[in-house]
Amino acid sequence: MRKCSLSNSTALFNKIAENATLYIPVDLEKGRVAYKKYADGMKMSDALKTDRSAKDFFFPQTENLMEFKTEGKSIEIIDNRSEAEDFVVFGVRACDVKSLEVLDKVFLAEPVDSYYKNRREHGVIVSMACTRPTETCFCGTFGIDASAPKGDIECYKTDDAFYFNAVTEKGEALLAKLDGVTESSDEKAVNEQKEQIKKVLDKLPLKDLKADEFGADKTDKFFNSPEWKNLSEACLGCGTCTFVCPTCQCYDIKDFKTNKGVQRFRCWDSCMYSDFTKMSAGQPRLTQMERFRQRFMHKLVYFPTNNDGMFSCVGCGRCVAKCPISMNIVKVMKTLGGKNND
Amino acid sequence: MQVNEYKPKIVAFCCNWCSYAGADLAGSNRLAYPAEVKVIRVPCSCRVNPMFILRAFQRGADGVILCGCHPGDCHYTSGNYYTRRRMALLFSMLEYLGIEKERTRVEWVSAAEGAKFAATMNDFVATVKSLGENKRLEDLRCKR
Amino acid sequence: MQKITREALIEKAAALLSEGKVDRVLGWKSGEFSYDVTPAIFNNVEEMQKDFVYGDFSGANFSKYLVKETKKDGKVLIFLKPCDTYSFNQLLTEHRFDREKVYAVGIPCDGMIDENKIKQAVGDGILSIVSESETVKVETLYDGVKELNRADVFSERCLNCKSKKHVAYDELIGEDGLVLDSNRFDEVAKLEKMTADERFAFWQNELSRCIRCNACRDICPACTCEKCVFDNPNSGVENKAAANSFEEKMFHIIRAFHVAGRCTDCGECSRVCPQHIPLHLLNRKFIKDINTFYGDYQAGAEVGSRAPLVNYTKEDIEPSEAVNRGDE
Amino acid sequence: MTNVKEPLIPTVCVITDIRQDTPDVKTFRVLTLDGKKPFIHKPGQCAMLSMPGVGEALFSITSSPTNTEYVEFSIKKCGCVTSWLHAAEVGQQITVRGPYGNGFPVETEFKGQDMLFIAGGIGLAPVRSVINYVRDNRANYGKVDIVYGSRSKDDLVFYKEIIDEWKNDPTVNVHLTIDREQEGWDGHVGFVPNFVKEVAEKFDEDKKAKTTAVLCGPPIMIKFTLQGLGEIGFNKEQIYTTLELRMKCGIGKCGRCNVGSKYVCKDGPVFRMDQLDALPDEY
Repeated sequence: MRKCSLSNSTALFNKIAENATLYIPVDLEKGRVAYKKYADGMKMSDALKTDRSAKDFFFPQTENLMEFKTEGKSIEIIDNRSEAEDFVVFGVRACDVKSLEVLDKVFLAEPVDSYYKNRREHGVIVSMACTRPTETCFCGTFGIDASAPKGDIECYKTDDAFYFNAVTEKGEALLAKLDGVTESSDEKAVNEQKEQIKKVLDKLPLKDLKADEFGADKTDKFFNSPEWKNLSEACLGCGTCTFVCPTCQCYDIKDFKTNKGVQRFRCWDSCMYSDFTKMSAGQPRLTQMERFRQRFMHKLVYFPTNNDGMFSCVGCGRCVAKCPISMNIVKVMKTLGGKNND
Repeated sequence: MQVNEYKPKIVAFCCNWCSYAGADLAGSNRLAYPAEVKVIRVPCSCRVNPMFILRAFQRGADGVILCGCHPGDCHYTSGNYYTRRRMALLFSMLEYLGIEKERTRVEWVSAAEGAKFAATMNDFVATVKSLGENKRLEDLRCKR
Repeated sequence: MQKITREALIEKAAALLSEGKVDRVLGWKSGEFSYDVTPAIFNNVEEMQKDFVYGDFSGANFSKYLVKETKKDGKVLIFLKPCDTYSFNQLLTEHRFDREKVYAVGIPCDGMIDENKIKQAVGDGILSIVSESETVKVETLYDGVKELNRADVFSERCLNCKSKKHVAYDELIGEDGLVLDSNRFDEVAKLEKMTADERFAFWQNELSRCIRCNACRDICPACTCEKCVFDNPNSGVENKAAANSFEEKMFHIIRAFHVAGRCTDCGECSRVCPQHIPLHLLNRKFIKDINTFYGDYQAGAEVGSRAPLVNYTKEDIEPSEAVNRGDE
Repeated sequence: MTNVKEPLIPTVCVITDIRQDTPDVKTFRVLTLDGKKPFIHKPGQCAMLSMPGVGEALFSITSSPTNTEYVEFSIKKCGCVTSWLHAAEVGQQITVRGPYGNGFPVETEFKGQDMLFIAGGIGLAPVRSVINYVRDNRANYGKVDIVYGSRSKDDLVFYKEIIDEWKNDPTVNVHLTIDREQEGWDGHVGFVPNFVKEVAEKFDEDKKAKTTAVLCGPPIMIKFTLQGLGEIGFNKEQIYTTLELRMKCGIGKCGRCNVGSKYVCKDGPVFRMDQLDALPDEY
């Protein structure tokens, strides 16, 4: 375990930024928190969560896939992928770390998505244990331990220091480079913090939310539930929940005609949108109820079915905080989950 | 070697009944106005919705000018009155967003005002030229 | 302003339901926490007694739901806060719902609270929020109970409330209020006073956060197009994500323009924005300009009024003067 | 980086032949720029065709894998990409990626079986690939019956091939039908589901038991055909069909073509009826 006193954090960040682009969470105006590219002296936010998740670094809102030049009847494909630069994302919470594992299941499954893989290979995640989880947190429901956030390097921030523990080879390599600004340390402070976190987690209002009722092969149990209608009644069909979600990965591929050619790009898409499944021949999900159901069934049943029981929700609580009508996966689970969740 | 002089791209929406005829007259009277002005004929200035203006900027225009009949002379009686309201609000909004107000303009040019058309265009091109390239309302994808 | 209780509303609904005047109730449903209130349909009094709530977080404007609700059979009871009634009227003016299928009960409102302001003030771990007349008591996980000034956590639109008067209802609970003199254009005026560069930087910063979730559009009572131009693949501008700063601007300019003269300034767009973009400042700019250029106009104040953008006078301001007005 | 194959990046191919099959269906022959087959596929698989700036869409491959020269796509004009393709000329380049999907189990479950092919309208497009595959590997399969119907005689896709080749193949029984009486048509008139029942009812129990049906057409046709086949004693395990949903990636990632936990582009488009029954009714 390595340690770096907080008074030395600027030196630490500068050291990391020497070899790679560093992103740290930063407090912005009006309580907003976002990852920003580190510049000398920048202060890291103590906020629990960034408004948008770490998904953006690996699966950005829009990205160019390729370009085309067309002339007469001929087409030329310009593959302008380039090697990603090395980068470090600092202070990723346990839920967001886990979300990358969920995204990996999709993008790194054969055939591998090279855009995602490229960034995944060049990105190092320095996680951060949550000392002050909030009321909307329910990562424990999905077996995530906020006191052991994983990532490439696990980080604990106490009142006076950062403590680091390398988890992966990539993490070890980065930590080794930081020897000049860190010192060796025992685990006492970290163990104390872990204990303290466990105590706090036990006091969270959503601590009793259970996902046991859901999971692989439960389609029949929930698909035709009459509750979907009431749950989705007020849904606006906007994409807020899907876009703030760290695990939502549906995308659209679109062409943009520039003045000189065609750019094919992909962008986030949302199963909540009415045109998500629309074809010229028809539409399999006609109402918002079906689209709403799709989202939650996917997170709680379909995804686990295809991925050895892994849920595609990490309990980060962003959708709970952001939905314009305050309808969210917690309410869905409580309503459909029956007695277990009352 | 020839110096590459900056030539702004200007889109001029001209109503079919007055301003387009005005442009025609400017042409037949051999009144010069810059070749950077691309005239788009519309049935009435009222046909131009705010999206057209934004799209022109997106596609690389540095200035957009909208020409219609003089208020009161609209071929469709009242089209240009609506245009006037819409564009007053739209231009005011663009200005509010910090986009140079000189990049957009509405002028009333009748079919008899060939000279005014040429003068307007000369003036507008010069104004936009002094502002330089449109940076605030550009779509980089269309620039490369 | 008198405080209206949840019980009074349930009682009213119970009476209307039992008299057969309405078949269901559109109301606010309590959630997991004190603040996550969801719009919901209640079919009977029992459901209401269980989950119905009216309080500091019943901000949602239900008017737009009537478009969908009145396509169903039967009559729906809707509770309207004063600001909601403007949207109600505006939708009626545009023939967007069937008035016959609605029973509207006007209810007083003494301002709604913005949970984000509370979160900002007290930090993480809000366990409960109890509001008293002037103060709000927030119980937190980490710092015990904190007391806040209610006025400090009002949502932006309530701080600048334009009217406590109901402009539409079948029945009113409590006394009606008055149209207020609000300072709602102050923020716009402040922006107008900035230099173009400052304004550009301001909006660039705000709009660049847009994730194009469309929440502003989908909640907006003025956005009731069957197919939005931004969803229409044949429009040439359809887009799912703002690929760059141009598209962010285009979406918000066009959206604001499309509701110009029809926007009642209900403030829902800013309330729901997950990225906290002050979208109301775009709409208010149009409202302010309309008031300045064409005379005061409040959308939704009366049914059937002619919106400023489908109207004109021969003496209207020229666009060139309009943009120069800021220089004076 | 750039030498890693990216599944979303297509290859440029060229349309070498366009055949007008019906008033709204054209068949496109596609080759790589150096005149080769763009890929090796299985019957029932699909590929993504696109014209940059117009869009990308998934089409079933109509030619048989046994055709070593080219691949063909039969495309009905109904949307944006298809309309553009219908306006295209020979020599036009397009981009192709694929093949995608599972295809029909022609080398496993189908082997040794009597085959009953049932198609309606453009639904013959994916089935044609299997039919020709079966005909080219005749020894591996039992008897073959083809029941095909369309709105009118003019709407029968591959009419020339059906008449010139399939009808002349003594090992294949072709049963054609059209929805309404028409001048110049002396064949069967009526809807496909009823016609299938008529044809298959004549099968003896033994043949019914060893027949596998391949079904493709509009949803309403599939629904009633299934009902009919059920009534005359077919099991769901004997019937295969192929689905169509909106797709963008073709590789099970973009998230829109799933029915329950299955992705049509990856786990489908071919499903056995009993498998399909186990999925939520959302297709």
